[in-house]
Amino acid sequence: MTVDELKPIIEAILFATADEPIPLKRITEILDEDSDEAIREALAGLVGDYDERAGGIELRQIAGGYRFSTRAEHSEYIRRFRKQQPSAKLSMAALETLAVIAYKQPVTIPEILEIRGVSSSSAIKTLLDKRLIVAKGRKKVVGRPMMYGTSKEFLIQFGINDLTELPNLEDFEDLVTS
Amino acid sequence: MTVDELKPIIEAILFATADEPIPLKRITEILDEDSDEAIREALAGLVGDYDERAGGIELRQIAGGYRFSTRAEHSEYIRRFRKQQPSAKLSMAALETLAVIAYKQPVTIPEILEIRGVSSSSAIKTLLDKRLIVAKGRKKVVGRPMMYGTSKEFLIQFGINDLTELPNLEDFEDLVTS
Amino acid sequence: MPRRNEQNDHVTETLVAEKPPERGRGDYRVRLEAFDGPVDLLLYLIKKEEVSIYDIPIARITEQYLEYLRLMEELDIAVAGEFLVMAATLIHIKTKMLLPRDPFAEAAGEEFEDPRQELVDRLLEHQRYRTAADFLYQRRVLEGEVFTRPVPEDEKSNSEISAGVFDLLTAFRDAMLRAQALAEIEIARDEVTLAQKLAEVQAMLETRETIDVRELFELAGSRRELVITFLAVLELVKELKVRVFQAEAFGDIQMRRRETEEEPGSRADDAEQASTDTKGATPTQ
Repeated sequence: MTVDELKPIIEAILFATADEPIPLKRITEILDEDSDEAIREALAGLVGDYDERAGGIELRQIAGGYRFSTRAEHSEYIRRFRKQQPSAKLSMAALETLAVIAYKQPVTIPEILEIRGVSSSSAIKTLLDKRLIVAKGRKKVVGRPMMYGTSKEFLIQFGINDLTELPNLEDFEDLVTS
Repeated sequence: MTVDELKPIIEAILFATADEPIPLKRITEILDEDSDEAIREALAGLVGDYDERAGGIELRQIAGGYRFSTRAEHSEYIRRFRKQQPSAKLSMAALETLAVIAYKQPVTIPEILEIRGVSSSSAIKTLLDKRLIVAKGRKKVVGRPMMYGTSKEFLIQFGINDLTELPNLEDFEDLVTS
Repeated sequence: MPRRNEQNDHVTETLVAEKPPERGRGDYRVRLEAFDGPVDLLLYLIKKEEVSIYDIPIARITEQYLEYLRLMEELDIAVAGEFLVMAATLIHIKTKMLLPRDPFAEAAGEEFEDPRQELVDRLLEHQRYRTAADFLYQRRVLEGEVFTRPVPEDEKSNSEISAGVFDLLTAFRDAMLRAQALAEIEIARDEVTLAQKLAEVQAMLETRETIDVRELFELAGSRRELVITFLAVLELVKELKVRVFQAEAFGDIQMRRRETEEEPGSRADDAEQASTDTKGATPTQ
């Protein structure tokens, strides 16, 4: 291939592979029909192109390989962006705890323990932080443990109007038995 | 900031957020001192720049957001590099069910049955497992059946920006009769 | 039965072979058990007979349709109710086609309605969705050739998932099933005594400075063992052998050996003492 044909291919490879710097050798292994000379030239060309553009991305030689990265001067915006990112994501433990709370509410921590078989306090903290659950008063039993239920935010994030819209085991069976 | 000053910043943000499509709104929230107009223009400029370069990367609108990705024509090399298999195929039944859901959403299981003429529950389960569809609340009819619609993951996996991009169902008629 | 299977395979093959190449794209070509619903079969017959979907020779197609049903029955392929409903519909249309048109209705200027109309509409709709499915198939294949920048490892490591309501239901069901499984294990399991548990925990403390209490609870195979673990922890705290603390509010509870209790002699004593106490829930001392 010509250097101009190689450039987009190498660019795509460097972009789509993980964060680690890619050594020249790995690229020449993939493009084994092309000369090392041409590949080296294409890489130099790409580095030059990105320098010239002076955009938000640069292609740098680092730790013996090539890697795309953002420029230091924009780090502030990226940091701001990451912070603002709403994370609707939950760990499996948190999701399961949320599920128990959603279906069994109002429910206390010992009751959740009984169902899940494992302590759920850190999951509960996560769910409280994300405002997916709220405290619903204390249960009138020994020790008066706090009861938890799902919040309005929970309805919003899971796209349902009210708790009756949660799927039940019947809906589930509709799907498995066919 | 000017559009030319905004471009590298937005480019850096989109690059750093990896595989997630970023909606315009989230960018305007970060760059809150800049006009939406200027940001929109900068984004359009970036899309245009990458198109013109015809390099290994493009900036696309997908699932209601902007996202960098490689071009289909270089997939062969990237796959070689990543040693990655293409994603699992969907069965014809699952694809047909997905088509019905995509065009008729929100739609219930009995409604899908009526259109397809066969029970589609196992296909629906597959689609739920693959996160291509989501529950969309219950229909206010007898039995309150669950309604289903397509997910953001559907848009991403099928390379669609929003549902209005789907061709009209009526347009398929030409293909049918021809 | 092997013989039947053989036969089955053979006929499936024939069906496949007969299928028009238009649908023959290897991957989603065939459901092994013949047809995906009656409409599917009907469309196949129309194509095979090379007749117009707008002018279906209903008698001929009905006959063929019924023949296929018989074939499926013969091969012991379960014929779903939907297939029979369609058979009834076809026969009904065929009968209506045989009736002479109502001359009065025609004279009154009423438009003649083709008995096949509803069926044709359904077939067309089905076709449209099939083409839409084809379209989706192509989109997905194409999109599969596009790669994005992978998320850096450090962001991915806390393996989070974004969930929908059905994920909630699944998670809930899993937890309930697990709780049930635990109850079953409980019956089968040899019962652990408090003394054994105490010794076990103390042995763990020998090798590790800090133990996550939750981790201890997770080791418990039954509710009873859970309770005993809990009592063992209480006991250790009471005897000032360990200190429990939380790094943050709602954080996991950690347990650490008290360094002042480090004299080897006393620990051996305790272990002995504990082992004498076999089944009491409230040990002496």
